[in-house]
Amino acid sequence: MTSVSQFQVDFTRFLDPQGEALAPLPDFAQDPAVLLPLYRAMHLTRIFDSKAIALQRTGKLGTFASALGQEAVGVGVASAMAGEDVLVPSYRDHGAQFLRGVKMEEVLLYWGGDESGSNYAGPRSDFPVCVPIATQVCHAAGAAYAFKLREEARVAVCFLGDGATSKGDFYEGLNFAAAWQAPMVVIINNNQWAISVPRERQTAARTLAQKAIAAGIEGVQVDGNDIVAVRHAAQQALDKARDGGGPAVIEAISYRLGDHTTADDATRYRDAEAVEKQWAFEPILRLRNYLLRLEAWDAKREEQLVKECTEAVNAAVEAYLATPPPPVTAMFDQLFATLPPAMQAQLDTALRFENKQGGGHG
Amino acid sequence: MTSVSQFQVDFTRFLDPQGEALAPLPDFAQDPAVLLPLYRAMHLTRIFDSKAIALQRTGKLGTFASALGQEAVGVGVASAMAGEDVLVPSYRDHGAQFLRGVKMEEVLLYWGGDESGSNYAGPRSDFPVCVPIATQVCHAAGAAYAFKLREEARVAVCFLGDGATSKGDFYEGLNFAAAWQAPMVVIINNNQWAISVPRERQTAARTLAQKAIAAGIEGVQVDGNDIVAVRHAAQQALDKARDGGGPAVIEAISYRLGDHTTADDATRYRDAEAVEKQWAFEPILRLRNYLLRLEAWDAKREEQLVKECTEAVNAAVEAYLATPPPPVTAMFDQLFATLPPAMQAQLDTALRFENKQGGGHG
Amino acid sequence: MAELNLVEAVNHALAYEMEHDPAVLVLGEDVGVNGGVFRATVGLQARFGPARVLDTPLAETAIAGTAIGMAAMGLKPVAEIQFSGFIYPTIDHIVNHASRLRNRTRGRLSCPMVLRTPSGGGIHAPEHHSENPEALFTNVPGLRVVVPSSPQRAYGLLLAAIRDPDPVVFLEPTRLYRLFKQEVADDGEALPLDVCFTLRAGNDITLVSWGATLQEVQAAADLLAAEGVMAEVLDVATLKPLDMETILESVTRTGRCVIVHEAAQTGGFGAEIAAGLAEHGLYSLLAPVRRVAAYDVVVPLARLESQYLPSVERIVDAVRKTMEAS
Amino acid sequence: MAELNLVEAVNHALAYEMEHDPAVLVLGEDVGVNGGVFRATVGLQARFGPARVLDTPLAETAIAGTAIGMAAMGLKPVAEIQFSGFIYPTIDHIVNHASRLRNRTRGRLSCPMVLRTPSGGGIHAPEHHSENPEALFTNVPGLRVVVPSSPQRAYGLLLAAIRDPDPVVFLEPTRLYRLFKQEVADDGEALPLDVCFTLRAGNDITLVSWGATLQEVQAAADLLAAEGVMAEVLDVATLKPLDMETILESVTRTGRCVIVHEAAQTGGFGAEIAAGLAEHGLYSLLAPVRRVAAYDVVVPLARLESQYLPSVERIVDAVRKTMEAS
Ligand SMILES: Cc1ncc(C[n+]2csc(CCOP(=O)(O)OP(=O)(O)O)c2C)c(N)n1
Ligand SMILES: Cc1ncc(C[n+]2csc(CCOP(=O)(O)OP(=O)(O)O)c2C)c(N)n1
Ligand SMILES: [Mg+2]
Ligand SMILES: [Mg+2]
Repeated sequence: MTSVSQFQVDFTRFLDPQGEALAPLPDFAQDPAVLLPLYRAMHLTRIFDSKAIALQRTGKLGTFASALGQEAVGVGVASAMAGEDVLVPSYRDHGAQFLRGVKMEEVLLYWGGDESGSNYAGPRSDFPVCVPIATQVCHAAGAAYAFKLREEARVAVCFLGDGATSKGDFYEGLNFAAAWQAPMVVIINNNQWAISVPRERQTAARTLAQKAIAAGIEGVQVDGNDIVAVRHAAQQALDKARDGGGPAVIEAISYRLGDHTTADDATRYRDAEAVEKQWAFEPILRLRNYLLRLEAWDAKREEQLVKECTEAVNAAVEAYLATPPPPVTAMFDQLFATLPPAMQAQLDTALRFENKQGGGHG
Repeated sequence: MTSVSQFQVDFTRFLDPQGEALAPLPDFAQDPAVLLPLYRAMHLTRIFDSKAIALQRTGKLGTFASALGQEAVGVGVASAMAGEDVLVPSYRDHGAQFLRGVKMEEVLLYWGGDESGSNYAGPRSDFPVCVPIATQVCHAAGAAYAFKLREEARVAVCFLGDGATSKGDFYEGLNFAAAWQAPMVVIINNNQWAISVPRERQTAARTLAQKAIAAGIEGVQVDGNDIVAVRHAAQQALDKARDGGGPAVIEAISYRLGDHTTADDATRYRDAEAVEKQWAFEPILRLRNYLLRLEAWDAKREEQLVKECTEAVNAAVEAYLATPPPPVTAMFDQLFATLPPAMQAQLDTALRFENKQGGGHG
Repeated sequence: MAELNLVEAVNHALAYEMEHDPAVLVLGEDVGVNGGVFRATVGLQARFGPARVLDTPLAETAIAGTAIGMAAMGLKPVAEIQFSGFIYPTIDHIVNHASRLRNRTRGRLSCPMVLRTPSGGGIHAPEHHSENPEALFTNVPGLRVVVPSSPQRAYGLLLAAIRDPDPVVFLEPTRLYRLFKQEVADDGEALPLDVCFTLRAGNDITLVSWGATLQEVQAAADLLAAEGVMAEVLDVATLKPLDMETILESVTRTGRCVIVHEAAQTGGFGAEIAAGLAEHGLYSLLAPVRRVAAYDVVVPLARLESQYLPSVERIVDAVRKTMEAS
Repeated sequence: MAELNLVEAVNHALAYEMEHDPAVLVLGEDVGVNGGVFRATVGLQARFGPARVLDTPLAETAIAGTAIGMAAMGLKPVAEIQFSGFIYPTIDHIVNHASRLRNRTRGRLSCPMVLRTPSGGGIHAPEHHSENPEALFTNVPGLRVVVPSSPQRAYGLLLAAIRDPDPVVFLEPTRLYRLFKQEVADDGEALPLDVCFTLRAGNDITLVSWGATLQEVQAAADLLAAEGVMAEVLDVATLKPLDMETILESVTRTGRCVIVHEAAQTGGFGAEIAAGLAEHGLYSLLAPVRRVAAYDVVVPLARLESQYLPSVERIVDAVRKTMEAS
C-alpha cells in the first residue's frame, strides 16, 4: 500500500471576537481607510435587513432572506473583487451586491415581486439572484470560461450556502471550472443551517472546503465572521484565478443569526440559547472592536454611521414603495427579444383583462 | 493558519504484471481453490465479450459494451460479495453479473433488444443494467438505506466508470449514503477513457478515489488489473459496510483495451501503440502468471478451461438466438402492475397492427 | 370525523399509511424536525422516528434517485420536493428509472414511490415557488400524475397514491393548503386513482379543470348559474391515466366545453383533453373548445401574479363566448 | 452546392457559423477529437481549436448550466447532448434559467444558446437512445423548440437557432442523419424559425407532422394519392412558437386532419395542434382529428421498436378512417 495523494484543509482567522489580532495582519487590515467602508457596508446590510423584515411583517414586501450575522462574508468578498469581475450570487448576498453597486431599492423590488429589481443599473454584467440552489455554480463556471476564452482578466465569483454543497450542480460546476482552469472563485457561506437541517446532517464531510478536493482544486476555510480573513482569502483566490491559476473554493464559517427567511420560524428546530451564544462572534462587533483598538472609531462616529445608513435605507424603501406595479405587458415584453406572432393573441387577452382579474386570488 | 483536516489516498497492488507478489498476500490469494473460479470467471467474461462482438458484427446483436481488459474489476468485486448483497451495475459489468448468477443469454437478450433479458432468473434483487451514467449511485444509496432500515446485513454494491465520476448523481448519491452511514460500496472502474475523453481531461483531480473525500468517506485506489488487490479491497469495504461502518469508494485502475462499444471506433481518438502497451498489464495474464508460479495451473488446464468456457458461451448464444421476439403486448403488460383502462384502446390498436408495421423503418 | 384543511389532510394520510404499513417512509428537505416548510409532515418524525422520516441533504436528484433504490428494495418512499420549481432535477430519475423499472425488468423489480410537491401560485411566494409542472410528467409512460382539489380528495388520493404499486407524481395545490376546511374521515379509505370527479352537475356546458383553479371554476359556475347557464364541473384529479370517458360523457350531453388550468397554455395538459374531444367528441361539439390557462410567459413575481393566474372573469368570458357559438 | 445528408448539414451549419461569428462555440461529450458520436461536429476542433470545440466532462447538468453562463456573458454556445435520453438532467437549467434569464433581468442579460440532441428511434439503438423529449420543452415559456426534417431544413434552421437571441432546443432526428442526401447550399442562409413548411399540397386532408415521421407521412401520402386522396403535408419544424395559422389555413381547405408524431401520444405535442383545431378550426372540421403517435408505453428495446414507431400502415389507416367520416 502506498500513499499516492495527500491533502489538507487550512483554516484562517486574523481577528478574534474581541478584535484582537491573532496573527500578523495583511496590509489592507492596517489601513482604516480600507476598513471603514467595509464597516459601513456591513452596517448598511444589517440595517437594510431589519428594515426589509419589518416591511415583510407589515405586508409591504414578500418573503425575504436576511444575511444577519453573515455580513462579513458578502462584504469581505465583494470588497476584494474588481469592478469588471462578475458576481454570481445566491439569494442571501445583497451585502456583496450593494458593494458592487446594486441599489437597495432594486433588491427590494425583487423581493417585492417586480422583475425590474434585477435590471441593475449598476453592475450590468452581474448575475441576478439565483434561487434554485447551487445552479449558479454552473453559470459561474460558464461565465469564467467566457472570460478565459476572450482573454479578459475577469473572475466569476459565486456564492452558495452550506446546504448547497450537497447538490450535484456544485460539484459538476466546480469540476468543469477546474478541468478548464477557468477563473472562478466559489464562496461557501457556511452559516451552519440549511433551513432546519444543521451542517452536520448535510454531509459526513468534516469540512465543506474539502469538497474542492473532489474537483482537484484547493479548498480553504476562513472564519467568516472575521472580515479581514474573508477579504484576505478572497483576494488571494481572485489574484490566483485572474493569473490563470484556476478556480478555488473558500468555506467561510459563519452563523445564521436570523430565521432562514421571513417565511421561516427557526424556533421550531433550533435552540434559542445556542443562537444567543453566537452573537458574541458576529462580524460587525468584531470589526468595531478592532477599529476601537486602532482608535479609528468612536461612539459618535458609530451613531453618525447608523443614522446615515438608516437614511439611505429609508430613501431606498421610499423609492421602492413609490414604484408602481409593472403593467401586464411586462410579462410579455422581455420573454423573447421579439415577441413571436403566435403570442399576440395572448397579449391581447392579457390587455383586455388587465386589472380586471383577481377573482378567487390576488 | 491552522490545518484542520488531512486526507490521503492509498494505492494497493499485490501482484505485479509477472504475477509476482509485491507484498504479503491476503489468505484467500494463497488458496488456488479460491482463485481458480475467479480465473475461470475472467476467462468466461472475455470469451463472452469476443463472441458478443462477433454477433454484433454479423447483425445478430445490438450495440454491445465489452469489458476487455477490465475483467478483474467485475469478477474481483463480485467474488467478495455475499449472495444477499445487491449489485447495482452499469452497462459494462456482466463479468460481475455472471458470477452473481445472471445468465449469459439474459445479457445477450438485453443487448439484443429484449427486456426479458433483465428479468434475471438468478439474483432476483440485483438491479438491471443502468445506461444513464451515474444515476445508479443514487439507487444504490437508496437500496443501502433500505437494508439499514430493515436491519438486514446486506450491502449495495455499485459500479461506475471514470467518466461517471463527473456527474452530480455520483456525488449526491455518495453524500446521501455517507450522511446516512448506509451500507454501500462504490467501485469506480477507471478504465482511463470515457468514450474519447481521457481520464486527465475528465477532471483536474489527480485520483478519482479522492472524490470520496467530498462526501467525508474513505476512497482508495487499487490496481484494477490485479484481482487479488481488487477482491481484497472489496472485501474490506464490504465487511466494514456490513458492520455499520458506512459507505466506501474504491477506484480500480484498469484500462479499456477495446472500443467503448461496438458503435465506437477508438482509433479515431487514441493511439494504437499506447493501447498495445497496455496488454502487458491485463488481468488474466497476471493471474495466470501467478497461478503458474503457484504451480496450480498448466497449459493443458488452460486449454480445457477455454474449451469449456467457449462451449458455455456458445450454448448461451444458441439459447439467445432461439428466443423469439416478444409479442407486441409486451410493451403494455409490465408498464403498470395493472394496465389502466385508458390504455386499452391503444393496446387494441397495437394488436391490430402487430407485425403489420415497419413501413419506412424496421 | 375532523375538519381538516388540505395540508392537514395530506398529513393525516401520511400518518395513517405510516401507521399501517411499515414499508412507508417519508423523505425530503426539512420534512423531519421542521415538519416540512408547509407543515405537511408535521409530527411524523416525533411519531415514527428519524429513520422513517428523513431530513435529506439538499439534493433533489438524489431524493428521487434514492427513493427509487428504496422502492426497488421493497420500501414505499414518499418523497417531498419542497417547492414545485425544484422538481426539475428529479425528472431524469422519474423518466428514465421510476417509470420504467417495472417494464425494464419485466416486473421483477418495481417502483412504488410517490413524489409529492406543493404546486401552483396564488400565495405571493418567491421566484420558482409557483410552478405548475404537470406537463413535464404527463407525456411520460409508466407514470401516474395526480392533483387533488380538496382536503377529502387529497386524503383519499394520497392514500391511493402511496398504495399504488407504481410511481405517482402528486401535485398539491399550495393555494389550497389552508384555503378551506372540510370534514375528512381519517378512516384509511382511498379514492380511485383513474377517475374524474363530477363536482357539480349541469347540462349547458362542461367545465374541466383540476387543482386550485377549480376554485375559480366553481365561482364562475355560480355566477353563470345566476345567468341561467348550468355548468357541469369536472375535477380531472388524475391527469394520467386520463379518464376521458367521463369528460366525453359530459360533453356529449352539454355540447360545450371550457378547459381551465393554471399552467401555461401551449403544450399544457389542457391540450390533451381538447385533443380527446376533437377526436372522440367532435360530433357532439356545438362550439369551439376553449382553454383558459396561464399565458405562455414565465410565472411572474408577485406583483403580476393575479394578472397571470386564470381568473373567474376570464372563465366567465370564455363560457359566455362558448355559449354564444352555435 | 453539395449533396449532404442531415448530419453533414448540421456539421456545415456549425462550421459556417463558427467561421463567421467568433462568439459561437461548441461543447459536449466527445464533440472534439472524436467529432461527436454521430459525427455532427467532425473536423470542427481541428479547424477552430479546442478552446471553441470543447470536450466536456461527463455531466449534462453542467453542460447546460455552463452554456447558460457563457451565453449570459456574450458567447453563443451550441451544446450537444449525446443522446436524447440524457437530456433530462439539463431540464432544470433550461426551464429555470435559460428560458427565463432575459425576462428575469428585464433584458439586461440574455441566453442565446442552442441545445442540440439527436432524437427519436428507428436505428435499433440501445436503451435511452431513442427518446422523443419534445413535450418536456413545449410547455416551457421563453423557449423555442425546433425539429428539422431534411438536410436543407437542418442547415437553415440550425443557423437560425444559433443566431436567435434566445435559447433554442434543437432536436435532430437520428433516423434521418444518414437516410438521404439533398442539395444544400452552404451559403449561410437561415430559414425562418416560426413557420411551418408545406411539403406537399393537397386539398383532401391535412397531414401534420415533424421530424423523422415525415418520412412515413410522405410515404403514406404517396399511397393515398394512388387511391385518389390528395393529402397536404405540413412540416411543423418549429414546435414552439407554433405557427398555427398555416395549419388552420390548410385544414380550413381540407376539413380533415391527421397529426403524426413519434413521441407517446398522451400529453404529446400533437395534442396542442388538435386543441388548436378544436378551438380555432372547429367549424371547418368534417371529421374527427386523429393522432397517430407512439403508444403510451416506454420506448421498447430494439426487438419491438418497429411495432412501436408510427408506421405508414397506421397513418394510412387513420387517413382512411378520417376520409370516411363526414
Ligand atoms: C434546488 C432547490 N431546492 C430547494 C430549495 C428551497 N430552499 C431554499 S433555501 C434552502 C436551504 C439552503 O441552505 P444553504 O445552502 O445552507 O443556504 P442558506 O439559506 O443557509 O444561506 C432550501 C432548501 C431551493 N431554493 N432550491
Ligand atoms: C447521462 C449519460 N450521458 C451520456 C451517456 C452516453 N455515454 C455512454 S457511456 C459514456 C462514457 C462513460 O465513460 P465511463 O464512465 O468512463 O465508463 P466506461 O464506458 O468507460 O466504462 C457516455 C458518455 C450516457 N449513457 N448517460
Ligand atoms: Mg446555510
Ligand atoms: Mg471509462
